[in-house]
Amino acid sequence: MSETELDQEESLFEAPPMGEQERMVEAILFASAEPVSVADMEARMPHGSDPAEALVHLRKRYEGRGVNLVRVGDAWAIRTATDLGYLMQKETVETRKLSRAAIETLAIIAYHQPVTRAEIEEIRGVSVSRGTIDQLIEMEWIRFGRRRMTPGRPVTFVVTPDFLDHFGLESARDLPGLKELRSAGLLESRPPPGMMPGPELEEEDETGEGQSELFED
Amino acid sequence: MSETELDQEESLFEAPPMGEQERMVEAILFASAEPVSVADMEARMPHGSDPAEALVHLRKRYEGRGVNLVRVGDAWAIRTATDLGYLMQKETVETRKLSRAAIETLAIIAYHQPVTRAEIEEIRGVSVSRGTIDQLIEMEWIRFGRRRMTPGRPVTFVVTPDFLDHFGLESARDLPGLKELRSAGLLESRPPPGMMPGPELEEEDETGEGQSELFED
Amino acid sequence: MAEEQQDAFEPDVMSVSERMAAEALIVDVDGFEGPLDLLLTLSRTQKVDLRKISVLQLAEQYLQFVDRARKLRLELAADYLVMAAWLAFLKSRLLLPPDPTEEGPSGEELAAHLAFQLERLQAMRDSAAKLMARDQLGRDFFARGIPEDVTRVRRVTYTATLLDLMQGYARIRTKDEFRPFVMDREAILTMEQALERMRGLIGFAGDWTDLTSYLPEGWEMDPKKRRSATAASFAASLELAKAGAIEIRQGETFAPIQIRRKPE
Repeated sequence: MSETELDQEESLFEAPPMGEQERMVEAILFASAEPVSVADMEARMPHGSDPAEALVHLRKRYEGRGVNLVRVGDAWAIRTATDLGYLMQKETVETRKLSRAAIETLAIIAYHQPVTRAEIEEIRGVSVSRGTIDQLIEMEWIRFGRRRMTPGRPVTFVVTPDFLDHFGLESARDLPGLKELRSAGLLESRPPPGMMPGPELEEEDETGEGQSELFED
Repeated sequence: MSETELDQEESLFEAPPMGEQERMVEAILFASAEPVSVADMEARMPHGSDPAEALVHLRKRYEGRGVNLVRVGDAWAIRTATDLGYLMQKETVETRKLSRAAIETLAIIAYHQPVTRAEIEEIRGVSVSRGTIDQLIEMEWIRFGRRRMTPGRPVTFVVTPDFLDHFGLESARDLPGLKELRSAGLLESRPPPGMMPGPELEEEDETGEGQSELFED
Repeated sequence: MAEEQQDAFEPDVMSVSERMAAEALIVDVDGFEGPLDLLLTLSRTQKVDLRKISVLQLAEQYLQFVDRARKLRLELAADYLVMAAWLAFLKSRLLLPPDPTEEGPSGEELAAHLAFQLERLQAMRDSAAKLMARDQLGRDFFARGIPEDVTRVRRVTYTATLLDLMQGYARIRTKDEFRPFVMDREAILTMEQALERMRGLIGFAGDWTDLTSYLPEGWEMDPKKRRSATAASFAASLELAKAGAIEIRQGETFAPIQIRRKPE
């Protein structure tokens, strides 16, 4: 179309008032399945419309509202205000009992902290799956402690304040010892002949430092 | 929940200011292509929120704009203003062309609901093909209502919120000309005097309570 | 339409428009949705309020139509004929004075109901048209084009009690196959142990010495122990080399690995 023709058309069809154009842009952006470019809007709106200007007004109108006008590449779209994203989620909470493997691992960490994965495996007598450790970390019941100053510098695990909170303990030291477990009937049988394994015996020194580590950071 | 409990909870959790609630309702409605019920909004908003009130404010805000807040049954939706439909040719969805029989059946269900198949046939004077009912159910414009408590316990049909949404009706009470039809007695199901040709009427008149039933469940 | 069938109409004196209307009805017979639809169409020719319609006249028109249609050997569905029979009955009732001994509804009652049925059908057709003329979703007004669906987040929280924890610990500690974990190291030399051992010994090894000579006494006899001790000692020697305490060399592939204290 030549320029003179355009001019003629413009004089023939007067562009709608800006307020109307704003309404149009609003409706187009709302109903479109994709962000819409200014050129696209212009093609759809009555001749002589200025969607770019209408967008400026509309954008201002949506400032601070529940939805905002956002630019996506060279196109525009209406989107939920970022601070309200949580409304688009429906959370269902399901409570499940911790698996036996996880409880045992957790218990070992609580009684022996700081403890390496290899040590946990040694105590449990079976390997500890990564998932179990990850799950406990995700629950924020355990976290990484200091690395052992031994070859390979293995990471250690310690329990967290969240853990103490959940189990109603002031500190991991409040966990009942083996003797108490036994007298409470939780530890039925005989002590293994010859020796009494447990944190008291072999990690006496480390336990002290482990406990303090809990509250250092 | 008892009232005292509610009061207690309300004092525990302060509801967000109304302006914020309006933003939330705005975001929720913009995000959904389907109407959202007030109960659904309430469940998603912070405790103590009053979406019904926020809706009143929001509806006013969108008056005369390119998109409007519309009521669909007991739910709400944002829809483009009807005068701007011409801008949305790209978004127009070709609905399956309905046969005359389907359109008439739909109208009869809407105006006479809950209505049994026998009643539809009595009004149209011909049997209703299964395909017609199936098509309307598939389009989710009609659904099964309660069974009639009459011999044979026939199923009834009622229109759905989708139907209201599609035709821009707040409720089935807003069907065009409903009042006139009722006052002219044309929505009554008059039993034929003695023998009449055509499908036999087997049910009692329940039309009166019919329209209200739509909002019960 | 065949010539001879057309002849059937010839004896009747009909205006052109009447004949066209009649033909239209006959041609469209399959287009009618049943007798009631046909009656409604016929009643329109009376151009009066459906409530004031002359049912008698309507019945006559219907019967004429059916008659003509049959003359044309047009197959008429049974319900058209049932309606014809009923209308004939209605006609007789309307024409004859009411018989007080006869049971059942009067002709007027039957006629009124037919008028009601026609009016109701017409009303539903008008309503259907009004409904379809409304602004429709997806045609005249539109829903959100980019809906942001509500994502359902299922959060699983795990829980355990202190009792679970203690029972778990007790369970491990009282396992039948339980052996204290220090004793577990019977056939295993840990790297820490090897390291400790080598740290003590390395001071005395000024010259190149086979790594195998660092294995603890007795460990080289048992294959299981030898494997563990060799691996541990090798790892420990790497650790020591890294720390700059020793040097390592190997003459060729598979040749003995030798270490010595790093000269100061």
